[in-house]
Amino acid sequence: MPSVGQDLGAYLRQEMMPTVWCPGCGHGIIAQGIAAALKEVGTDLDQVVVVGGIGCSGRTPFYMNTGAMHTTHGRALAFATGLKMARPQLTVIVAMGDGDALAIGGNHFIHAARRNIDLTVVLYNNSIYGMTGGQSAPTTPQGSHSTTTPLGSIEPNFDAPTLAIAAGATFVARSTTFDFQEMPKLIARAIRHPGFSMVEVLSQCPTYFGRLNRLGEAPEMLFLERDQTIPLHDLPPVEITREVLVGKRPIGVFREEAMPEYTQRYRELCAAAGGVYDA
Amino acid sequence: MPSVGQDLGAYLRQEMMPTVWCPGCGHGIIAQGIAAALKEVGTDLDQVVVVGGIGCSGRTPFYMNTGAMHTTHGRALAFATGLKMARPQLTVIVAMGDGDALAIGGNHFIHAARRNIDLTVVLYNNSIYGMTGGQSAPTTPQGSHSTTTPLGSIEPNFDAPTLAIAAGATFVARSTTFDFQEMPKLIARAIRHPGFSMVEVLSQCPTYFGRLNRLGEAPEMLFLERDQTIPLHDLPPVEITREVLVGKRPIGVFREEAMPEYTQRYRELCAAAGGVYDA
Amino acid sequence: MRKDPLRVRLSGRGGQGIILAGTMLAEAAMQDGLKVVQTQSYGPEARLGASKSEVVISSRDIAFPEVLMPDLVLCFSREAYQKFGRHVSPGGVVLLEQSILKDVPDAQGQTLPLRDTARELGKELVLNVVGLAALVAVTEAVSRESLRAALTHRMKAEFLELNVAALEAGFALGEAVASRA
Amino acid sequence: MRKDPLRVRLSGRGGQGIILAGTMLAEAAMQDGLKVVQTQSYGPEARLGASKSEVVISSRDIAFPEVLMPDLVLCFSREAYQKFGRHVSPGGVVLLEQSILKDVPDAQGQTLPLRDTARELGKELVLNVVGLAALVAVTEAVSRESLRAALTHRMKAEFLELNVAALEAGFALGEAVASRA
Amino acid sequence: MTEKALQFTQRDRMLTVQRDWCKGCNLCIGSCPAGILSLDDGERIVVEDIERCIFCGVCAARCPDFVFTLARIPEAQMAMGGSQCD
Amino acid sequence: MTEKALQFTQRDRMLTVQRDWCKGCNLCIGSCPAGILSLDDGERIVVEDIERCIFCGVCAARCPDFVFTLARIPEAQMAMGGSQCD
Amino acid sequence: MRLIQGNEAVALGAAAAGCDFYAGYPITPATEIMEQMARILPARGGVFIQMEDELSAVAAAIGAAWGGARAMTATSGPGFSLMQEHIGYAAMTQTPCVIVDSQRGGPSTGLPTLPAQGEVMQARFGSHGDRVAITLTASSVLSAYEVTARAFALSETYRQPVIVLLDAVLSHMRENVDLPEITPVPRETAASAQDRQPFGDNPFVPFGEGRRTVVTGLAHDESGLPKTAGGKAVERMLRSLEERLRHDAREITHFQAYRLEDASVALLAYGITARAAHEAVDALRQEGVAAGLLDLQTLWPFPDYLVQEIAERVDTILVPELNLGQYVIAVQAAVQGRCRVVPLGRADGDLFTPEEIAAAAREVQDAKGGIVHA
Amino acid sequence: MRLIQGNEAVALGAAAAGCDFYAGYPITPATEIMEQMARILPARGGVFIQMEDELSAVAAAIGAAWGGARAMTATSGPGFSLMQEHIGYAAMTQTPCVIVDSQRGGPSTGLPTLPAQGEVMQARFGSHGDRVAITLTASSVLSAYEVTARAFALSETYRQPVIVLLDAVLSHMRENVDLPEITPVPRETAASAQDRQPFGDNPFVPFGEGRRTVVTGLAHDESGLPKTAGGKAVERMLRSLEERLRHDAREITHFQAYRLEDASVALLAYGITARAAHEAVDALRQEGVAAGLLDLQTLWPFPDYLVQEIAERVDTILVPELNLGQYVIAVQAAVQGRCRVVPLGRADGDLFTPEEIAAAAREVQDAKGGIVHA
Ligand SMILES: Cc1ncc(C[n+]2csc(CCOP(=O)(O)OP(=O)(O)O)c2C)c(N)n1
Ligand SMILES: Cc1ncc(C[n+]2csc(CCOP(=O)(O)OP(=O)(O)O)c2C)c(N)n1
Ligand code: SF4
Ligand code: SF4
Ligand code: SF4
Ligand code: SF4
Ligand code: SF4
Ligand code: SF4
Ligand SMILES: [Mg+2]
Ligand SMILES: [Mg+2]
Repeated sequence: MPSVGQDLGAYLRQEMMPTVWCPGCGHGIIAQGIAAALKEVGTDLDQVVVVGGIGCSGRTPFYMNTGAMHTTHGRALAFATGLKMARPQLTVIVAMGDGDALAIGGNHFIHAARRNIDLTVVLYNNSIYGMTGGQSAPTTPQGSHSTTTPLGSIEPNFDAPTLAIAAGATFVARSTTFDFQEMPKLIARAIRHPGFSMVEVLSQCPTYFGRLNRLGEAPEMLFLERDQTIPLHDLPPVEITREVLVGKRPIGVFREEAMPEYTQRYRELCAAAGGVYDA
Repeated sequence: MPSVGQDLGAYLRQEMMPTVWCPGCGHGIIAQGIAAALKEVGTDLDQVVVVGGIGCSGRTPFYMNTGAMHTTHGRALAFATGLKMARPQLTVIVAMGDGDALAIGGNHFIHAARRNIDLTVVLYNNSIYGMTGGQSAPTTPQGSHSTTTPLGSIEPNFDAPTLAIAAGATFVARSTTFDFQEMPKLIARAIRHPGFSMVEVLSQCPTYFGRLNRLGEAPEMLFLERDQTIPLHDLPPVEITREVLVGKRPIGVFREEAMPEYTQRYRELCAAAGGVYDA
Repeated sequence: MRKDPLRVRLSGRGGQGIILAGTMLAEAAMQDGLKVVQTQSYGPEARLGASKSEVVISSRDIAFPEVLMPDLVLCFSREAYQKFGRHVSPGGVVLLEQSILKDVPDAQGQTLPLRDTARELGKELVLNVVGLAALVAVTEAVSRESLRAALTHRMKAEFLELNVAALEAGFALGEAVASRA
Repeated sequence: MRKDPLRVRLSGRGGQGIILAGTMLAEAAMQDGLKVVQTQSYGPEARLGASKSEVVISSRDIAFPEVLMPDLVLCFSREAYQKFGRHVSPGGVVLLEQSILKDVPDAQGQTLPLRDTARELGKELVLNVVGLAALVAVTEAVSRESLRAALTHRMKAEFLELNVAALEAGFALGEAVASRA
Repeated sequence: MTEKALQFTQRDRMLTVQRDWCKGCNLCIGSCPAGILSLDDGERIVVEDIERCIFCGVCAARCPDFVFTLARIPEAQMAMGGSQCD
Repeated sequence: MTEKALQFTQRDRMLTVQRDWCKGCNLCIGSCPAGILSLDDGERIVVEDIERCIFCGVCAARCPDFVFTLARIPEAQMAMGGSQCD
Repeated sequence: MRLIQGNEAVALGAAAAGCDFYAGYPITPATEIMEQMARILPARGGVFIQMEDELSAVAAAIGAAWGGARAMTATSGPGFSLMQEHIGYAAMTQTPCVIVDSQRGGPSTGLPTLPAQGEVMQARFGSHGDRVAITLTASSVLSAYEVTARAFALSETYRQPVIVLLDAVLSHMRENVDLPEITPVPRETAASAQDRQPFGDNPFVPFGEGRRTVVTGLAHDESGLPKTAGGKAVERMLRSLEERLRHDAREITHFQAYRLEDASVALLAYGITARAAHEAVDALRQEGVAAGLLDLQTLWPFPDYLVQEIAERVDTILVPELNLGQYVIAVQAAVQGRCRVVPLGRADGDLFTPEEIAAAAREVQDAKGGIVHA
Repeated sequence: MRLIQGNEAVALGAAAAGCDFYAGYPITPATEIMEQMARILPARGGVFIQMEDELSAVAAAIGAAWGGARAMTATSGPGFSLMQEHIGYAAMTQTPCVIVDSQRGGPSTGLPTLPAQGEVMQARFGSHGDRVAITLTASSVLSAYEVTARAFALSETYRQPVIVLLDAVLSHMRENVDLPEITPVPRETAASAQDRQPFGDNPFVPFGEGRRTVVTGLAHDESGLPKTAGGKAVERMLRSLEERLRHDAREITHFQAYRLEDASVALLAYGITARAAHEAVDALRQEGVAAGLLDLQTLWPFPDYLVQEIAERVDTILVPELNLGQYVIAVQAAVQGRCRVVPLGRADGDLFTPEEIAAAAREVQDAKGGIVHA
């Protein structure tokens, strides 16, 4: 099988194509990464549900040939938590935008991480609210322009991996849409990880973030991703401070740790109570 | 002036006494700590607003002889953010329970921290939901009993300082109700800190957490606080990992860093736009 | 000569076990083959304030669940007496913990040393059971066997022995009053 | 012989500047001293799908804001033509970007090389201005001076020069059609 | 129903005890270095022997219910011969 | 209105191009090592000279719109003399 | 015969109806439902989870339903307000689930330990857009048990969220009851639903059973796909549900009619208030006032047929409720002048006493006559 | 004369009314209000802040009001659902603030770019407990400007949250308008309010002006203290507000009556739908049908007096609205049989055309007669 550009036809919901995404939007590359990861992991697609929030990114479930749940803005992880608990044998992947996951959905994000429940979040970080037309997000770098920060944002941004680790996530990684070889592999690793996993993928929104910040078209933005990141080959988490990296964002795996997973702990609780969970 | 037991009469709203709190509840000690801190800082009480959420802890504003805003469960920081932005000269202190701040209110907590807005959160952490009668909180230690974890909690708990730092808080400390000398000083330091500050105070809830976990009455619980914590005199944040401390929670200041404060940055933004904020 | 329906109000401070006492009374009445409704009321400020638990006992279906005018009243604390203890139906019975008299010298009702009795048993916490047993002994609201059964059903095993003692002490107290009357 | 009210529908793909064109047309009509309502419509799936912008121009107050049967139609894309371009009031005018004919050979309306003209000017983005100007030249929906003023008002300074060129090119295209007719 | 607060003075210090706010939690009792605090029959705090009080204020710091207040009497008032505090 | 996807084969590999999903973003074009991709007049992708294609799949990996699919033709089918894929 | 609390009855009713998933967030006076479920479910291998707030509690329940669970959550006013977005989502995605709201004094934090009936209109109109949610209420511990079980059954039949309204008194009240056995409504298997579309009037098939359904809160048609479906499809499906509910109104509507046959004054009451109204009827009858009671257990869809029928026969309908006059608006709208409709509201945290209701009834009786349009 | 968009008019109307605080969260079709405020406010030294969600957006606005600001937020359906808890809090704490909801197709995510009027009942009943919020709506860009400014004035006068309902078409529509000057309502100074209680029918005094008010969503009385005040105080204050609103109904109620004098069929429409209804009236009149229009700008408190007066004079009131029949319920409840009330709903994301409304009016006209009670 060729290592890039494999046949993902069976993983895609063809009748929903073409996608709603703008020309050059990075989200399609991430969606493809999820499909490739699913292929690599080899799970029965009947037992996979891709859950999305609301946002351009949140449309991902429509394009995956799996169970698909397009939920509400910010709450995808809460739906996914119920789904996973009710049927723990499902592989549940949660596609969320940066605004979706970290603005309105920040609480569900940290709580799902805290529980260490076996969900895989793919965080589509395009530094902006795409779907609503280019407002600032909690990931918008300070100084950047958006329609709600016409003079440049005055707010510091979240660093998603730092937050995820602080909250308790046990697999945390970052990649980019430039990195088409690593990104699907990281997602696959995240899916295989038994516990809460999060892969942040830096994505380009040429329509808004690119245009408002004069970063060029999609190809230029892709190269910026390359230039503004630096691979951290499995460095221990202690080293991740923004200072060290002089403006570059590290990519790679920040944390990968085996900790008791939530549905597993729940199984043990039921056993102790005399019940059989998920027989 | 005696260093302990100072005359705080002017700082208390006498007509609301006695408090609603149970006998031996630590919350009154924290409230007293806030009063003492206000005295130490010396702010005009007309220019102070104590904002509370909903919970036993959230009742604090009623007992402070300042402006008082008792809001909704989990959202105190959102109200406080609007209040502070509208009238930045106010000193705004936010009294929140652990459930209030970290369960339902987790998102506002991380976002207020991210903005580094000059609010002081006093987090009353009694490891449980007191007001509603002893349900588990995101701070309930794994294995502990509550009315919703009758067999012991299977969820890992948040570490509030770690989360606050990851989110961007610039002054982060922890103390206990045992520590009646340090605790008000930390709160005073937090109030003086120009930026988002958080002092977590470990508090005893003899009525629920104590009873359900057989920890004895209030005096016993106070000594447990002493025994289960370890002072960390201004260690750098890098050292704070649960492992290092073998079951003891560090107390002291975890982070104190000068970073541009939000109302100040907003002031500059207005100036750049030609407006005068807070003339 | 028990009224039907019989309306009982138990009252005290938060933490004095009023609701558990009401539940046991209701359960005993159920054991006696009657219909019961037990309700309770406490304000958010009532951790130390007055709270009450009411039980309606009847041989027929009970529509309105609360007690507007009780036939039997039991009060454990001053606040409770002042808030809930002053009204009783004609011919009704009011039993008061005797220390209430200290604060409210003109309190109307039979006073009993409930708290002292509980303390003598070693734990003031059994006050509720002492009081309830005394009320039952005075009024025969429910049968003693049923109340014993209800206590056994509702009480955690580890506290059972102590509470059975409290129950019997309460019965004794109540009998003394009844014989006085 | 302009209709009053005059109902205009501009349509194209998301990103082709339809709404801005509608706004400029409305603004020009306002300059002409008329009342205007401009509305727009795009589905959530319409980033590349068809979107439209409608302008009602009248000397009197305008009640219903949308255009049910347009008097003038301008279409920039196939999808837009298929969705919005097929209806026009009797005597109405339909202007089509000529490449639509390739996909829809039986398309009804006057075709113009709008895209080619825009490309010749160096940026396909000015397609909307070329088309709008052509429409105005053909129909005299608004005065050219007003349209020029509207363009100056609504366009960012850095793009103004290019767009003025596009405007004039569009007028020229439109005149050619008008003289053909 | 509020009892008037008790006031005790010693040199420039005054200890005020608002007994009717006391909930009988025992927190102050074990902390008083002089060991002079206890609960009365109604579970309210009593200062048994004020003479032995060292006016340290630990009771005030420990009490969650604002029962104790330890204040310094301003020198001016001292000169006037005692407490005018309220 | 959907055009049938184009299919190109070379030994055991097949490149499928679903042209009508293309949005003309240019992302594939600069990445194609053979430099054989461009946009047509309608801003849709064209493979100019499939002979020079090295069937590397980079275009597929870069395209956000699932336009390209690079697949291996199973040996069995190869034996039967060509593509039966759909 | 057992002595149980209203909240306990809800938990037991849910369990009896096959509930195997509870997600919640504590709030007075609903908390005991959650605490009960925390004991009941693990022992049966069901799922109990305490979520971070009410938004996520109901979201988790909906997610769990799609995982094949019979799911519920319970809350009180403030939490019920927070759930409104997702109740709409459940309606749009045709997800069976049960939401219990034990009403306390409001607005806002209000009177957390005292009863109210302030959410009867919110249950119907609390979400943006037009969503339907069958809403039931109970007036006794036994009916709390039965109504909760019925809520599960209705949510299966109509594939919709079903709301159960309690109040602080009923939640905490104990009565001795014999709990009837309940058989959970069976679910169609994925296989039997094979050739049907996933939405519309078709069976509910959860994920993981061989079908890769697309679930979305966007406008979609019976296929679930939002691609081409516009508003027409949404409207069609909403109206079709409305139609089914109207058609089945007589089965869905549960009520108790008491001495209504020859009444001239009808009390229309629901929930805890119906109990005082019941006693009021007896008192009024003793005085010779021809009073009767319609004790409604099904609040929504509004039982037009039933109320209109009564309105034709009585002079006045008096609507006592623990709010400032909410459900009475729906009654007035349904009655449309067939008889007088008189509101009787209170919102101070107390129950109506029988005498208060009787007094109001006496007053309307005295002022008898047709509708007086001032 | 300027060509501006509905959302822009809202921003300008707010600014003209003295708004100096905006907290929001983006959502189609309300986002442009926020984007405008992001430009307007910093340049005036006012505060613009993008919050983390809608819960916090309205909370921040309420907090800001207590900081002395004239505060607003704007959203659309999903966000409006999320705001309900805090709208109740604002009501309970008598906090002046303005909430704009630009309605889009629902339920749930629904039809995000298409118009609807699905929140007219939610505006009234969306929060738990009994809260009141004056609700206004607009049908033109100019009225969007004026109504927003009026919302600020009313929120000052009654110390209550005021809701402004728009829809996706009006929000994005451009019209050429002359914007009138507006003078912000003056506020009493803390000094002049000195001897008054902080709540009830007393002036609003923010924090930091020398008064240490206690603000709480718990039951409280005019002093603000929750200590002894029970439900009686809440009910008293709620009823007193209701009373004031009823008393002032004629000033609060804004409407346009068009050809109603001799009408036999009255169209009762609001917002964007009123425009089609206006054209429908003209068309009907041309055919000889005596149609008229009541274009309501004040939806809540419901203008009983006005609607009842019309109901006395016409045969039928037809209520076209972009939902499945919501406001018509309130109309029916107010009319109580004085005339026929006929709903005309649609929820597919399209506007009613004038012809559709005219057709429905013709139909009711043909079926003329008294109320037919089926
Ligand atoms: C409750 C609610 N608030 C707001 C919105 C509007 N909304 C839709 S998507 C979105 C943000 C999208 O940004 P992001 O999550 O970063 O995803 P992207 O579109 O950038 O992929 C917002 C605010 C909504 N649908 N629901
Ligand atoms: C929206 C909402 N959900 C739930 C509640 C009920 N509630 C009140 S306080 C509280 C938790 C209190 O716990 P915590 O915040 O830890 O404060 P504590 O009482 O322990 O000081 C809850 C769940 C509420 N008032 N509002
Ligand atoms: S708006 Fe941005 S994020 Fe959304 S589809 Fe377009 S490019 Fe992608
Ligand atoms: S319940 Fe716990 S936290 Fe609340 S007042 Fe009592 S002891 Fe304190
Ligand atoms: S001041 Fe010190 S010595 Fe005196 S009672 Fe208090 S703790 Fe004891
Ligand atoms: S600490 Fe305070 S409340 Fe507790 S016993 Fe002492 S005086 Fe009383
Ligand atoms: S497979 Fe490789 S060489 Fe062939 S078109 Fe794609 S990128 Fe170019
Ligand atoms: S990357 Fe895909 S969408 Fe973009 S030009 Fe190439 S084929 Fe077209
Ligand atoms: Mg984004
Ligand atoms: Mg707590």
